Amino acid sequence: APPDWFPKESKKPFEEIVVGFANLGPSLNGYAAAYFKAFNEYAAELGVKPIMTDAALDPARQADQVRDLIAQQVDVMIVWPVNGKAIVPAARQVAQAGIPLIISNSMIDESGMEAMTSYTGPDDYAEAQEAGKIMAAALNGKGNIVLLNGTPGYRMAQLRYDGFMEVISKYPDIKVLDSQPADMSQAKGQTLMENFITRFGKQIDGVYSVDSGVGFGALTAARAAIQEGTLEAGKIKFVDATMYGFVWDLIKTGEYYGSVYQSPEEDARLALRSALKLAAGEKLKQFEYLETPGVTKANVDTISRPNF
Amino acid sequence: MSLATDRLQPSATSFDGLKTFIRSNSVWLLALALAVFFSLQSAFFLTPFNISNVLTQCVFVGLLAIGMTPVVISGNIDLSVGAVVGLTACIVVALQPYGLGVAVLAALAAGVLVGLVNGLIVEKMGISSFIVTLAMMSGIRGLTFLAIGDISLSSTDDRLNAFAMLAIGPISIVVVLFAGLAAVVGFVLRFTPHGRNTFAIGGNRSAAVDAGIAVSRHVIANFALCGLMAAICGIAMAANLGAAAPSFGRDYELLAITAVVLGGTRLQGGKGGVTGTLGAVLALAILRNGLNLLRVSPFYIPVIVGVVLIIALVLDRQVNGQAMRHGE
Amino acid sequence: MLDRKVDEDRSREGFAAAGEPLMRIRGIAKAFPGVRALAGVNLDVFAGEVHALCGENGAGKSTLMKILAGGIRPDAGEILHSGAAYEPKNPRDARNGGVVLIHQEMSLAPDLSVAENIFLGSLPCKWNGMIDRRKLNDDAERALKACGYDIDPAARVGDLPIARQQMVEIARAAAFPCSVVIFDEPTATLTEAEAESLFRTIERLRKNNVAIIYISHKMKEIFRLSDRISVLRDGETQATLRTADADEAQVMSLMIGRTLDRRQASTWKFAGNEVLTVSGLSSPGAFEDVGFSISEGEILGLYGLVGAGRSELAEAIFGLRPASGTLLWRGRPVTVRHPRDAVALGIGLVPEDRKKQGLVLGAGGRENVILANLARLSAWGLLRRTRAAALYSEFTERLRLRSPSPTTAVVTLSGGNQQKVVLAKWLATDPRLLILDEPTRGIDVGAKDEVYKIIRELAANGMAVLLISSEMPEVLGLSDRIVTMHHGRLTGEFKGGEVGEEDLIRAVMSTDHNRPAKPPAAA
Amino acid sequence: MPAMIMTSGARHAPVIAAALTLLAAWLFIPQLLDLQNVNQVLRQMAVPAIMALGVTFVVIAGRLDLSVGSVLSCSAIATITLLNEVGPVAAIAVALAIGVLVGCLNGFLVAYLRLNSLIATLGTLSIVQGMALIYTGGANVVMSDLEASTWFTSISRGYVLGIPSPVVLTLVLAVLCGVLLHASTFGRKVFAVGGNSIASAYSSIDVRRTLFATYVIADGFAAIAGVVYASRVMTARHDSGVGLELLVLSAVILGGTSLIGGSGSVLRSILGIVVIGAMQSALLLLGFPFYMQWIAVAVVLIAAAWMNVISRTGREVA
Ligand SMILES: Nc1ncnc2c1ncn2[C@@H]1O[C@H](COP(=O)(O)OP(=O)(O)OP(=O)(O)O)[C@@H](O)[C@H]1O
Ligand SMILES: Nc1ncnc2c1ncn2[C@@H]1O[C@H](COP(=O)(O)OP(=O)(O)OP(=O)(O)O)[C@@H](O)[C@H]1O
Ligand SMILES: O[C@@H]1[C@@H](O)[C@H](O)OC[C@H]1O
Ligand SMILES: [Mg+2]
Ligand SMILES: [Mg+2]
Repeated sequence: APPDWFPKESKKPFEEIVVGFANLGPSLNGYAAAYFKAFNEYAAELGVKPIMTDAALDPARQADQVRDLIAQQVDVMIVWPVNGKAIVPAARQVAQAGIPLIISNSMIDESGMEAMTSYTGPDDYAEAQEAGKIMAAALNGKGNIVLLNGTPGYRMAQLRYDGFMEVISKYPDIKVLDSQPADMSQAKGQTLMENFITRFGKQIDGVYSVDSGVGFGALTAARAAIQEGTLEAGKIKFVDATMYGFVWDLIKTGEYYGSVYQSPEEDARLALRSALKLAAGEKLKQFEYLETPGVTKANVDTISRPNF
Repeated sequence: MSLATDRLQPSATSFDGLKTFIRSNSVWLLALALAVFFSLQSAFFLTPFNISNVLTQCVFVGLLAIGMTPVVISGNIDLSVGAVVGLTACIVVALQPYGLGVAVLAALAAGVLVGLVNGLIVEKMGISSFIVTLAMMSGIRGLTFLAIGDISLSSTDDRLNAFAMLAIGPISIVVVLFAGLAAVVGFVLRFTPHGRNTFAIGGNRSAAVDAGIAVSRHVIANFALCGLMAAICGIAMAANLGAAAPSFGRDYELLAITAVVLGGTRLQGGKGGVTGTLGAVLALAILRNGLNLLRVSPFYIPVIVGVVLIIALVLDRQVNGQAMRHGE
Repeated sequence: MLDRKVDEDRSREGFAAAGEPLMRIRGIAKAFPGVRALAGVNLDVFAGEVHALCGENGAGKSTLMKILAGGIRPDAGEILHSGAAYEPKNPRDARNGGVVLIHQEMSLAPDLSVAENIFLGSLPCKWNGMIDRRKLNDDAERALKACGYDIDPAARVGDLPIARQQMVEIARAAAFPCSVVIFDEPTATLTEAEAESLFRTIERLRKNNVAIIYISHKMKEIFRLSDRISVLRDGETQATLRTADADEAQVMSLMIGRTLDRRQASTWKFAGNEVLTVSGLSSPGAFEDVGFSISEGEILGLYGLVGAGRSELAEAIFGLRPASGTLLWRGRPVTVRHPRDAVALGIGLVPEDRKKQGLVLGAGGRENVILANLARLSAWGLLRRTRAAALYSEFTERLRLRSPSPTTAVVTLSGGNQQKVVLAKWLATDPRLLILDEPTRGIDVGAKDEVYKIIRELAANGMAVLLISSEMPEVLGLSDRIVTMHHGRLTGEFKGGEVGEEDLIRAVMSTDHNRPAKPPAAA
Repeated sequence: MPAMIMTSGARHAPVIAAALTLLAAWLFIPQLLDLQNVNQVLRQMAVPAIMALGVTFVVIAGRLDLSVGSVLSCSAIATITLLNEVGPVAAIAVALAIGVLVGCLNGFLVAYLRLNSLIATLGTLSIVQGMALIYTGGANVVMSDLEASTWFTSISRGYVLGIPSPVVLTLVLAVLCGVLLHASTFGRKVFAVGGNSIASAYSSIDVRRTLFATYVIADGFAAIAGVVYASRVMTARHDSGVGLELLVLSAVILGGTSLIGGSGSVLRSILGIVVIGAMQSALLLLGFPFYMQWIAVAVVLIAAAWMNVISRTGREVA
């Protein structure tokens, strides 16, 4: 039976709706993996069978896969773009085929916005602003920070940088020592941080990472340096823009300063639910944002621990 | 053919004929088998839209693989093509403000230039092409990122994307262009001195040198051609996606080489051709498309593709394999 | 009967080196790192003469010819061709200058057609840049016909048997207008009948006033063909003789700098026990129902024409090729599935193609010698280095190997010295049965004699030797017993010393000579 | 004589290049040779170094192994997931078994089925990584107790006699490999097979078994590297090792091991890794954008290969 939020007057019976999902691939990071797991579980729970494709982070392949889904005449399509700009022509083809389109998690470029029916997911810019505020508060508006950014070319990385810098640039006493791409990879975060420590040593007061995966890599590097006496314990404030479970633990203990809550389960469920509604013919808001509150030791207990 | 009678036997049995056919077209048979299988499994497979889809999906890897074929036949390899795709895609988009013509020409020139540099280093410095192009792959990628940054570029000139979206009936213009280029390269390999010399160089380089063939020139020309095809791929990708990023074409070199080898071109050189490469590109595209239509979980696709790759290699060894030396 | 023919051909007896030479070579020198290959060679070659070039392995013959053909540039010296300075920068230059080299090592592209190979480097084109296939095939057909070869110009070269490939190589000489043709050991892989047709080709070229330089280690050919003989030793010209005035002994002593002791070693044999008995041995497509036995101290010659299947038989005995049938080793049945099994029994094989099968060319001599002896040189899996070094010096000294050092890459050694490295490798395994497949192919008379001496000595010490050879004198001169093979079957058995050349030839030829015996090995 | 000196000089090109790179870098960036930074670089490079040890065998035998990166991922995933359940010893045993198993598969494909090693190992790369993807669903596997410090965590984070423990481990393994490759009869076989596999077979060497063994070694070492990785990073994913195969191959080439096979050494491969590590560190310390490393790797790779060519021609051809 259809869930109660499903429109009573649907264009198509609930059971017959085919959802196509062209995703960028779980290879992106732990968040994406948790998202897909949740998505599949939710689909099973609802009794719908989505057609999933994995672009393995290749924009050209993703465009091909979107066309594969058009060929299968899906009723509604979700796309998590590898590249917000490169998805535009394929998105237009989706629109031409009369298929409603949801862009999930990572925005499509402005130029393709008319092809998109609705966006669901985080507001990356706002999230980064939130992280910026946390960092500014952690440093009392004064100090040196290093930035560990996301995958080069991935739109989210840019937004997470711009939003953060918008806030930080209001504090003339906060200086950015350097910024390097950590590829959304923990190992890379660790390696880069080790080099930052050698280069800047005790100058570093704060580390902003694109998400907890990268941030935890940086923390691991700092721990080793603390053990060796190169750094003082507790001096560096670690902040990132998407909280993973293990960082939730560390915020509780105080070793990690703060992060931003963003739930892959909510993200996935929102996308699927919105897709089904669209297929039924319901009108949606153009932007359906997730709640992304900032998290520090002060409020960590009010937020449930992410399980990824 | 025997020790004493070298004339081709006209009275070859029909079984021999079949065998020869299978031998030179094994990968086409694989493509055919896959197509039959998937059309039985999915009603969508043989729809015009999907057929045109599969053909379109051949184009990018196909362009690279066609360009790579002469390079491999001459006994070399080019690992830098994926990076060239990223570079030229960025060039053709970034230079649009100077006019589309300028942008396209600059991208083509950049591809040829990289090819020439590859060829020159290989020939004049005597370094193995695997190493040279491995280095170039890393270097070009680095340069592109350094020049463009961690961003993607939107195509501002709509003509580029509009061209890519043109179609003749259900067949995309890009496919037609690709088919034309493949025919030209195939023709050059088979019917021109450059093509035959390419085979000679890969088959026995010192023989080619001794015969007075200007070996270096042919090798460099093949690298340049390969770079040109990679540039065309980069332009086509930027056109098709209406955007460009330095990361475009990542791992495509491996996909292209896989297609070349599956197509029956010998990695040591001297043997092969465009027809086989085309068949392999098609077979791989059908496989991916079909698995998709069958709703196979994306998690399983790398495993299936890997297994099919190995099975195809094993089968090729069975039909085409060198007489194996016992004990070796 | 061959000899009579030679006499008839002596119409050119009066060849006189008069007038201007077509090619004048003066003071040509060439050094490779560590080796002085040529140390000032002088040579005059006249139009219309066959000029034989003799010399030990490594004397510098091939190097000199490669210089003439544009493959290598000399360090010093000058060459005049028709009175003008001749400095080819590459083989194309040389060919344009009318100089064609038929290589010692096969120089063909296996995946191209016969015609394409003949005209490699100068394929005929149509106005539109396409190859003119018809002209190509017609011209090739003509060149092949001119040499008397019946080969399909459209056949893929890699599909041809090795001897036919050599013919394709030779046909190149007839395909181009040329003034100088160089043959570097062209008959090494040809049967005598095939060699005959080569000689006719050479005769035709000579009549067309072409200068021919002919390199060979086969004295008989040299005296049969040439007008003059030049001898090279250690990269220098020793002498140029008129063939009519010279004899073999003279040429040989010029080559090696001493007179050869050609006395036969003692022919006394003790009647040993049977070492290996082969019966009903078959390998589809190669040989069928082969049976023979060989005893301690015996040299068993296995004679046949190229393609008879002798190498395949050797490979089967050595575990390199699957075969059915029985092998008895000292009376006990054994199975040999891998060369390891063969070596464990005490069998060694010196293969016919030393570069492909015999040597790791990039490695040093010592490295090569230890390869078949690793099991014995191992202590707890580690290589016993001093033992290895000792083994190497013992056997290479015995064979008088000339190599700058134990680690010098064998690729830089001359053919004869390379062959000695292979021999050393197998002698070091202390085999009870040594199979020698064409052990003297491409090696000079001096080295040949040494090898013969070694073979006799080994047999005298009780080793059984299976000698596979296409050279009749070799088989006749060395073997205690001879079996002949034709089309994969044994066709006769003869006692050494009681058999003549005609008997052997009869045994390896038959009327169905042209019947296909087996599919060629894929290249 | 001068030619001889130049020749032997060129033969040691990688060593000289390493020394020069370090010297130059140190002149500009004094911190580079700070004990702490040296320790750090060495610690970081231990994982690729251990992989390079194994890959050297395959390359000397004239083949390639592109699957080592995915073996590392699998091994690290196995180590971390099993650590909590069955303890470190059993976890490591399973991880190593995975490496050996993949090595057997590769060895079977390349040695016994005689498939082209580049494409065949590309196939196994895809299969192994895909299996890891299926197993983890793409998620990070994370060590349950991130703050624990046990002997397992000290594999990569501890010290032995003041030297970082992964460096000690790498050195021990390098000595082992050095002995195996340069002093054992097996090593001679590996070189012979790479130099001329047909002649090796005629010399009674079991070519197939030798080749097979090189893959077991390469993938076994990749699995060891995976354990070290797990201990160092404490989390892993199906694609943790992506890209390492080419980094490691670059290091091996940089060390002067010829891709044609038949030549090379363990020491040189380690040097190749050190050069790359030092270079990366130097560029980062100088504040260059990350991509500069890619360009630098390209330049160094071609330069090293060229020196190698010069040294080879110096020995053989004019
Ligand atoms: N490319 C090379 N590098 C180093 N040394 C070489 C090279 N080519 C030839 N040599 C050396 O030069 C000398 C002359 O060799 P060359 O091949 O000319 O002898 P050859 O007279 O043709 O002998 P053979 O009768 O065995 O063919 C030998 O010592 C050989 O080892
Ligand atoms: N088509 C071919 N291409 C390459 N090599 C070939 C071809 N045919 C034969 N050969 C090689 O030529 C050599 C001689 O042929 P084969 O082994 O058939 O006869 P054989 O009785 O051993 O003769 P011989 O010992 O006199 O050469 C062998 O090494 C064989 O592998
Ligand atoms: O929004 C997501 C981010 O928060 C996560 O960490 O990585 C993937 C992103 O798309
Ligand atoms: Mg010679
Ligand atoms: Mg033979």
